[in-house]
Amino acid sequence: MKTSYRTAVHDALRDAFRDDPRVVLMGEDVGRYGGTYAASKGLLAEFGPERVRDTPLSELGFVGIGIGAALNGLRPIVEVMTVNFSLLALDQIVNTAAALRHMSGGQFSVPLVVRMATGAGRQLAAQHSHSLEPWYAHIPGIKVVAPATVEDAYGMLGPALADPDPVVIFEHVQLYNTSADVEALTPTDISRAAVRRSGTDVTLVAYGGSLGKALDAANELSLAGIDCEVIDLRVLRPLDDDTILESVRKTHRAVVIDEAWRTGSFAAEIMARVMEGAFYDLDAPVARVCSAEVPIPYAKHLEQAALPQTEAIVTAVQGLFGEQP
Amino acid sequence: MIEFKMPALGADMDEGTLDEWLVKPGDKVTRGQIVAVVETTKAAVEIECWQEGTVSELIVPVGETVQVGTVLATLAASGEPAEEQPRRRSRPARPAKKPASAPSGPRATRTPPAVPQHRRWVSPAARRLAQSLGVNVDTISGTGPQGSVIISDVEQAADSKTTLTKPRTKPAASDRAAQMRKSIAAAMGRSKREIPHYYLVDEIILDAALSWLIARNAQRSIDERVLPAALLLKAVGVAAQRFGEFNGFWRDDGFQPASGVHVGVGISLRGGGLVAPAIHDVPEKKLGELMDDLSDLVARARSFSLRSSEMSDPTITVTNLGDQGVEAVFGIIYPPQVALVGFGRPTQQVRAIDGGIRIVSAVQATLAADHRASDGHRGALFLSAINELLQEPDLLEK
Amino acid sequence: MTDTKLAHELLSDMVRVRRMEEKCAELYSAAKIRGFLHLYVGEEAVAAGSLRALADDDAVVATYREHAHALLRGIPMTSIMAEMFGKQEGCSRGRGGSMHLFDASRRFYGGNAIVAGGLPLAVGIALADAMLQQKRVTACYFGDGAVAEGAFHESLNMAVLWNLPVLFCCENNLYAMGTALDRAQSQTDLTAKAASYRVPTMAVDGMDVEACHTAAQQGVDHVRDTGGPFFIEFRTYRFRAHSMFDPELYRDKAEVEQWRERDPIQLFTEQCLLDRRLSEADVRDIETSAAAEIDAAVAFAEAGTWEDAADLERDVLTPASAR
Amino acid sequence: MTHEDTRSAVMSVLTTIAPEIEPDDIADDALLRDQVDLDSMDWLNFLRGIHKRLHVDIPEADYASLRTLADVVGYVEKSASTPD
Repeated sequence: MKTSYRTAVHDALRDAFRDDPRVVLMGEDVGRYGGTYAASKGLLAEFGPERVRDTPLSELGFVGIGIGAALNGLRPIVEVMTVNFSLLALDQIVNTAAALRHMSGGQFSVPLVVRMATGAGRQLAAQHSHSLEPWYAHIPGIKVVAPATVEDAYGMLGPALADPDPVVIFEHVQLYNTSADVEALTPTDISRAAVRRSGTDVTLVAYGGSLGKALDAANELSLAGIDCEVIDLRVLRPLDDDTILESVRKTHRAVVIDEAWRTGSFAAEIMARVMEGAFYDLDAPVARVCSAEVPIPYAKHLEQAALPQTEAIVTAVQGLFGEQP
Repeated sequence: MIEFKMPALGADMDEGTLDEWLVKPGDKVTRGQIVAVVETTKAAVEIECWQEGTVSELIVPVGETVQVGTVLATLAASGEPAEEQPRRRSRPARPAKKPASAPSGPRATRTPPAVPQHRRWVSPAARRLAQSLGVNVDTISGTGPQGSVIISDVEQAADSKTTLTKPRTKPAASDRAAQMRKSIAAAMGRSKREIPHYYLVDEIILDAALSWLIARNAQRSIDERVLPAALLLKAVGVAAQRFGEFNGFWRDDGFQPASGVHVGVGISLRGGGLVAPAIHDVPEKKLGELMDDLSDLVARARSFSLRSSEMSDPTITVTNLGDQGVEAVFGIIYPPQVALVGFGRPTQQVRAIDGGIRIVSAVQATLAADHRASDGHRGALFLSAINELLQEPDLLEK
Repeated sequence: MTDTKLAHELLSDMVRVRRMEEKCAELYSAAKIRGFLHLYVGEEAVAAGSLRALADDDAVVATYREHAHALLRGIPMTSIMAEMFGKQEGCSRGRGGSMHLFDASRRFYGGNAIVAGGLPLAVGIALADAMLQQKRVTACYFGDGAVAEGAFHESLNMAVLWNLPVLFCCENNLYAMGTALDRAQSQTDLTAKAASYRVPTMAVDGMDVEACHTAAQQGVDHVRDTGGPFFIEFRTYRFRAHSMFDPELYRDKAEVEQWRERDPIQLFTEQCLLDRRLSEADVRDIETSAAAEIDAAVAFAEAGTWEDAADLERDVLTPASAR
Repeated sequence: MTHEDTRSAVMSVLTTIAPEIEPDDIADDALLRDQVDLDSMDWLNFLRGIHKRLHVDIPEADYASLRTLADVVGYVEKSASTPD
């Protein structure tokens, strides 16, 4: 059965509401409007305004309220419209949610889930399009996940809610309309990376919105005789080094694809870990494909030029091979 | 332009593997300076350069196995201009074994053309694989990005190597023993095929020599004591100086006398095999000096670290199998030398001397000589001369 | 509770806080306590009067000037002192320090060192209580500086919008660090600001412990009765510097002296002696027992142990064993 | 220095000269030359090693008395106990 990413997110929310009365959803226009990306459509009608709470435009306030509610027995899911807006709530996420357990000597945990949209591709320009999830992945005390598939869009919410610590979920805007044949949606995990395509010649490491591009590049490269292994990171924090290193030790080459900017990027982190853990297995320098270092522009051709594209991935992979594939 | 070639370190050496360069382009080389280490079937040998100049180019890279006579490097003789090229400065100069005589400021902007601008690009994985397969990455061409050497290049090289060439890594002990066996076989086979040996024996009474030695050693600490072997060596050396036809080489259908007397000493190696490296200028050395040289040489031979001149320079060989308990040894000449003196085990003998019967210590001295270069008559005189020298050991002291 | 007993307890609470804070200043100078140290000297009446109005299962969210609140909510002085020493016997295992005292068992949600950072948290705690039908109050303390933060406005707005049981306790000591209220606020009547969110408000003399108590009791009653928020502005003053390293360039010594004349402990002691609720002996007893408690706390902290640095990364995420 | 120390020091010198031997295979009372392949140069180096390591200078005249490992160890112990 064809299921869209949007439906998967929606169903995950609905099932979470059904399974656990402590679950509440808070955010801007999650109720009457049905969610900016329509992920919570119909939930207000089914579960009522107590549990599906439209908030004022107070990101700092309602994320902090989510933290307080999580501390005191609820299982809140807080939706922030886009990662750009989440900067208004960054204080509560970093200074409170992530730190509370530690600075209280382990007395309090914050079982909070924060969902937000990330990424570019819809001509939303420089204040709605960025990929700042690496900033969150920098912070100890929270978990950061990026479901890239329909299965994970559904499957990660359950374990995220069950987790005693704050989990931030990044849903790439370009994924909501994607769909896949899925027999049944079931909980997955929020701990391991996944090999989405196995191959022998080079490891492509991607997550979120870049996974599809990496898989497209892998298909294209297979025609040229280069057999790519594609890893979907799924979890940006804590990072599953083992899956990455195991793959690189097999393929001896790696290209990291990250829609965030290159400087100080998550791609850089992956590359560093490959150097640390698999240096002597490398047969070529590790390469990366990131966004151009500009605020994402509005014009379609410029926006596309700024983002990692399949062709750029193909070129980067080919660059790791010399005369022969 | 001077060509520095892979030296022939012995008749049994056909090729050598360059283990290490101890100089780099631009280095000044003085006569006798050790410039490289070459792995032979017998040992890793330090190779001296006998010409002065400035290294222009290292032609044979580390790890490559080349035939004797192959040009390893070129040197510009003093005064001869080296080819101009900006010297790269990014890489720190490798520390020289000896303090560099060059000024410490910026070096002359001279370098040979063949030196690449960066270290060979080899992927970390390829480098590691090459090491485990014994492949020299410097000799294989890279097909990776920017011409780097990658795993598949190493694998290919390893495949062709196993069919074409010998392993280039330092041979393991058992490996080395097998290789040495082969080269001894080649050299001794050639010797027996080519050299018409004749053999002479003489009994040398050692009473004078041994009692002189005991008295000498008794006054000295253990580090200064001298073994009879050193005395025998000195006697052979001095005699060979007088009998030039036993000291030299048979080459190109003719005898070439050697200018100095460099006595090759047969040293058996633990675990099998044998080398006969030279002690230089034996007649000129004091006995103590000779003993030190001998001791040092044995140690180095057994740890496989000999110098090229020691391997290639012997002009005559002494073999001393006395310790093994045999009475006499009839040796095979080490080509292209023309003579080999052997000593057996000193034994107590009853001898009629000056009309009386005495018990003496005697040793069987033998001479194996190349009949193309000398005759039995001269051989007998040569052996007698050794005998006489050993009767007046104090003359051998200085 | 008899007047005498209440008076005794109110004075005792203030004296315990005052003497503990003075001891902290001394220990800071002796380098036993490090980091930032914000003392409550001068403001004791607020915590002593207001916290008394709370029930045991109510929640408290406090600021980085929270030693008094922690102590008067029942966290033993020993574990507070050990925390400031950085010892693992501290109420936050030495991970928090002076600004981050916590106690889950007493629903003390900590010293929060982000100005106004505690307000959304308090509203969220109250939201959970409301949704889970717990008739509990969350008292949220913050200073006048917090009123300038967006979190203040967002929190008040949502607390009223969603009718949540929060007692907002604004400890207005007139300075946000070194910035006087009238240099930071267009409207210096903070109750007026709060009232704009349609929260019932009250302003009270923060140097009068009985007034603080009465006001807080009214506020708590209101919250418990209506399930909605209440806002109290405690007008108080800190006698000491903002933190230990503060030369106080921003206010006149004369101003401080003027406020010191309204020292809440002195005022209340004089009042109680005058109306004979307390005797001189009572006051001496209070001082003596506070001194003993402090001595014991310091000894406990001194004897405390350092956590093994090998455990550095514990308590970042919940260990699998605790899930 | 205990007897065992001396013995192990002597053994250590011996294994330096003849690295192929297994120390456990050396019997104390069997003739050393039957157990280890030592020529006169090795023997001299062995005694030089003992001199260097244990500061015992063995005169040539005493060489003949040193036939077993026990002889050598005993000799060293005796020399060590009598001042030079």
